[in-house]
Amino acid sequence: MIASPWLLTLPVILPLAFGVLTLLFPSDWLARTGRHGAMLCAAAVVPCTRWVWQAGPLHQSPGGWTAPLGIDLYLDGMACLFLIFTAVMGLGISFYAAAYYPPSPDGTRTRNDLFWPLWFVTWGGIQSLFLSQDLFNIYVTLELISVSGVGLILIAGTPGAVRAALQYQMQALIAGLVYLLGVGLVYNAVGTLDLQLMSDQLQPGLMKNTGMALMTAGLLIKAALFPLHFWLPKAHADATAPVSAVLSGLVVTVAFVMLTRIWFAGLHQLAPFLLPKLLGILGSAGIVWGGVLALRQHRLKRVLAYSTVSQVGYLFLVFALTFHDAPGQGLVWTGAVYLTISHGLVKGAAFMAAGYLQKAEGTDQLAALKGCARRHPVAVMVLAVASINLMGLPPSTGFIGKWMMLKASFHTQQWGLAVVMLGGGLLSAAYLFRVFEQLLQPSGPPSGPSRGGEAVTPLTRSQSIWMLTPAMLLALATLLPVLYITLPDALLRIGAPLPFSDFIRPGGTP
Amino acid sequence: MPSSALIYTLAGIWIAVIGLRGVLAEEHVFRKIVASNIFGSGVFLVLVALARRAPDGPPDPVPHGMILTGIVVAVSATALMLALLGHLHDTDPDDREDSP
Amino acid sequence: MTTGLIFDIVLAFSLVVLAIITLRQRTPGESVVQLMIFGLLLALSWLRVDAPDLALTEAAIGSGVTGALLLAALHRTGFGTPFPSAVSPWIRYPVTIGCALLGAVLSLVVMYTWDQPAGLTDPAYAHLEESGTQNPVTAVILNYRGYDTLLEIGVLLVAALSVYTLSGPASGTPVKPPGPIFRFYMRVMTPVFWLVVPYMVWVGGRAPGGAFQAGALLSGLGALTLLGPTPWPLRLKRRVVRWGLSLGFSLFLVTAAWMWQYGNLLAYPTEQAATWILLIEIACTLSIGISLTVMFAGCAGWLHEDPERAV
Amino acid sequence: MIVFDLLSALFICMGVFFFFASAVGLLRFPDTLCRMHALAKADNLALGCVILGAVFQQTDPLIIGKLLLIWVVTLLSSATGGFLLAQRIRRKHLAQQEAG
Amino acid sequence: MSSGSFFSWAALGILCTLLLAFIRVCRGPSAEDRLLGIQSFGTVGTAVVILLYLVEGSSGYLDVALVMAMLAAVTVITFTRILPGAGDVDPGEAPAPQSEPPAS
Repeated sequence: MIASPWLLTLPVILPLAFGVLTLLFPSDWLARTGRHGAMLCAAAVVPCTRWVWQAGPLHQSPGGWTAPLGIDLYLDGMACLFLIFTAVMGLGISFYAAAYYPPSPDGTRTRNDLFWPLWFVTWGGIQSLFLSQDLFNIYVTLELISVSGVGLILIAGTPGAVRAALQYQMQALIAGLVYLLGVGLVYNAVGTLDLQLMSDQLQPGLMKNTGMALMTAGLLIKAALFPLHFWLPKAHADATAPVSAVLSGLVVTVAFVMLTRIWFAGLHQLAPFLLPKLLGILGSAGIVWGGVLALRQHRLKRVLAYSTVSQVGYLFLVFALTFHDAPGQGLVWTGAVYLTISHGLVKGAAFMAAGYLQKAEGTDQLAALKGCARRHPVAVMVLAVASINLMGLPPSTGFIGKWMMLKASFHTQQWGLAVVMLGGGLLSAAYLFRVFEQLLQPSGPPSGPSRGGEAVTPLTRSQSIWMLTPAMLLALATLLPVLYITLPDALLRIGAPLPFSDFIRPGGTP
Repeated sequence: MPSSALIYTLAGIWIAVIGLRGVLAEEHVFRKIVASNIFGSGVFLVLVALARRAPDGPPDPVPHGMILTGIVVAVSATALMLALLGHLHDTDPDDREDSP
Repeated sequence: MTTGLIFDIVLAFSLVVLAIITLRQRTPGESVVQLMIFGLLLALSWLRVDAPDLALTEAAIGSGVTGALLLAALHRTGFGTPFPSAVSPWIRYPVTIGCALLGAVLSLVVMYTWDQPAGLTDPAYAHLEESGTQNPVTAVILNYRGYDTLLEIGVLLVAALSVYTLSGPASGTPVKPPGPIFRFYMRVMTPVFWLVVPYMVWVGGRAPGGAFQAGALLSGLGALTLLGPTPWPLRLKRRVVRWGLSLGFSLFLVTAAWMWQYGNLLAYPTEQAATWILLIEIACTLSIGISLTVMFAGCAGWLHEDPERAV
Repeated sequence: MIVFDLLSALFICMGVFFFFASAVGLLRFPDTLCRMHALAKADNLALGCVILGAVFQQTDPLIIGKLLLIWVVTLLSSATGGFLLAQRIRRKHLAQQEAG
Repeated sequence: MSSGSFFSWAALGILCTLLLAFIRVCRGPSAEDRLLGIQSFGTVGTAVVILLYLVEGSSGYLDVALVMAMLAAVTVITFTRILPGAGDVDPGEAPAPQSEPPAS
């Protein structure tokens, strides 16, 4: 079987092309173009999935030059899983955004219309990143994603959003440069930018290690790990809802996925004890810190944003859990991937629901949302499903992920991490119950279209449907793997760079 | 005897470090922007000088290409931050401190 | 010790000192001035490590365009307003010590591993024949690693769009109509720019130069034009700006996708490589020039004629 | 050829001297306009000397043309820039006189 | 003394005069003085590049000099054209001349 030349590049080129198109089209075409474009972009992932499923991993080199000189794209099970995840999120966000941003009354372009080009470019960048196998290409795509993220935040147009965008851009620039310095050192040590070729060069080497450490530091800033998270909550909470969904649902996962890739391309040989411990401690601190701050917020979107800080902390525990070469290692990785994806899906859904409430009620102040459940039952239900995931309660993927990691922490006898994980679950329960306490009040404040000083235009029926359906579907998607849990797991093991476990197989449980 | 590439590599490292210190330790956004520029220049200088490490023969063109890309990315990021800063100044008179 | 080495030591030392001085200035204006000088000296240093391509870019961007951008932003935020007092020593000293440690570690690492060069010099030169250009740097950015450049032009587009997203009341003092001397300067220099920009693009195929440098020059011309004859506030037609911004990127995108028929994205057939690379260089030049010009206007606050209708 | 080499060396030495003179002027003259005077004359003359010195080393007309273009462009830029700066300084003086 | 070495010495000499001009930039006192320093830096930098060209002999260096010369004016022009002058205390009150007086 010969792969078509566009197989791996189409998922990148198509969103970029739609980015240009939506920049040029007149305003009243945009919602439709956005929806159709999203469907096409998502469809571009289907052939990739088919290929991986039937023929295994695939290398392609855009530019026609193979790895040491050119850039290689590499599609394996993990990349494919994340492509599917991106496509699903992309579909949901696009349909939601098409309903969220109202068409301008006289057909002229407004600032909202810039959402589409920026979002499609972000989409293309994320797909490119998941496929990339080249250290410098990763730098460029990371910058592409951050800069378009800044633009997306700016769509809100408030001074708070501008300030958040400024901070976001500053951290992105610095993180990118730190990462780039690391890439330069690694390149000078091993003479290649390709991840796979780099991991073949087994001898650690001083310069390579230093470069790896710098790259890790850069990615940690991008991933918003605990002491470097300062920019995240403002940016995520002050943006408009579709943008929050993009940033919290998709963009946050990106740096983590890249870190795992680099980890297995040689990072794990470097400082085998110190670095994982450090990441574990920072992750734990993030879980607690994010949770505590989420408890103190008075706005729904702020609560969700701080919850992202907390959940990102969980992901980094994975590095601490695997440094013992214990038999349960693979379990941790599978768990982390499940957790990443489920967090992305539910955080996207939760921000969509929060945006719906904000639009319907004119504010996302918790106090003003009293009794919302009566008026907007579906939105609150989405939030409920999301909460089940965030807390890590049984029928959800979040539970599966956290359970796997918990189990690994027992295996490696890291009781401290186990306590933090359980405590983090309790914390998230606390801050989410605080939200629901308000939402589920039997009676709210006197309802009226304008509250909090903002004039509210009532949502039309079709607008509500188009906004809530994607949110609901994304939230429900996290419950699916309970039925088909072997499917993603089987996909993950194709061309696995990570030692994914075969925990499902009978007798395979360590 | 040290080669000129080594001299510039070391200079680049210290320029980068000075810039990084500026970004982290300063509060004023404009100074941070200037510092991030210096940080970037230092990083680029390190990479270019490292590309010249081999004592004879031409320098390695791959880092040169990387840095060309890096310069353009850095200048666009700088421009974006400056535009944001100016905008904040105009629209939000309460926020003249410029410290986030 | 040769003269060249003395030159290098003096230059490297002044660069480091200049970096420190730049960050110790009292007002934004002073630090911008220092930064421009720093950029100029940096361009000199890049000549000394055999990177004329980068020196060209740095001469254009580092001392020219960046300086103009910073000054344009300063006319809104205040050129001479002193920086507020320093941050608390509890932050300053630990950060300084940490950064110094980092610098020491990096220096030691570099010196320790100095004699083990590794890289792609040989393959890059070995395939130069097939790449359609004689300049190895152009071969890297437009052929071997053209995919990076595609995404990077995307970064530029997105950055310009982000600047364009801002809206608000027009700000800053109006630019006075140009006087006779400045008008004369523009009349002479505009053709010179239009001569040198295509020359840069063309020369990139055989010697240092190419799209990035040409684009930076073009943006210099753009900035001069905005400062000169165009009345203030800048009344660029919104649609024109949008098309202009997307022009380079879409040209690049279409060309890249066209190559699918030859095997892969951006996989130029060897015998036509020179033509395609030239096309893409033109796309990049336009994209960089127009994006940076729009960003210059954004920094100066000239994109804000109509709140809410920024685009 | 030796004549050309000598001429070239002479002109470059003159260039260095004038650069030095202009730098001293820039440093020692009492006010901005005087300094500008030192700069506008000596600096451009010095660059002209250096370029002339370089021209004597060349045979390729394209390169000679490029060298001369550099000089013309510098003269033009420095004249315009100097004029704009001087005008600004003059306005400042006038404003000060009006105020005081 | 070989010609290359002579040019290097000349470049080094000019670099030293650059450092002299730099003192002026640091001292100021007015913004115009600093800008003047920048303009001088542009010219002197161009000269250094030309001398380095004579040392190395690669024609790309001349393009660097050309670009430097072309963009040296951009910053000064930006400065004078859009930054409110220290003399125009309040542009609203002081009737700023609407066009430049003819050069004399």
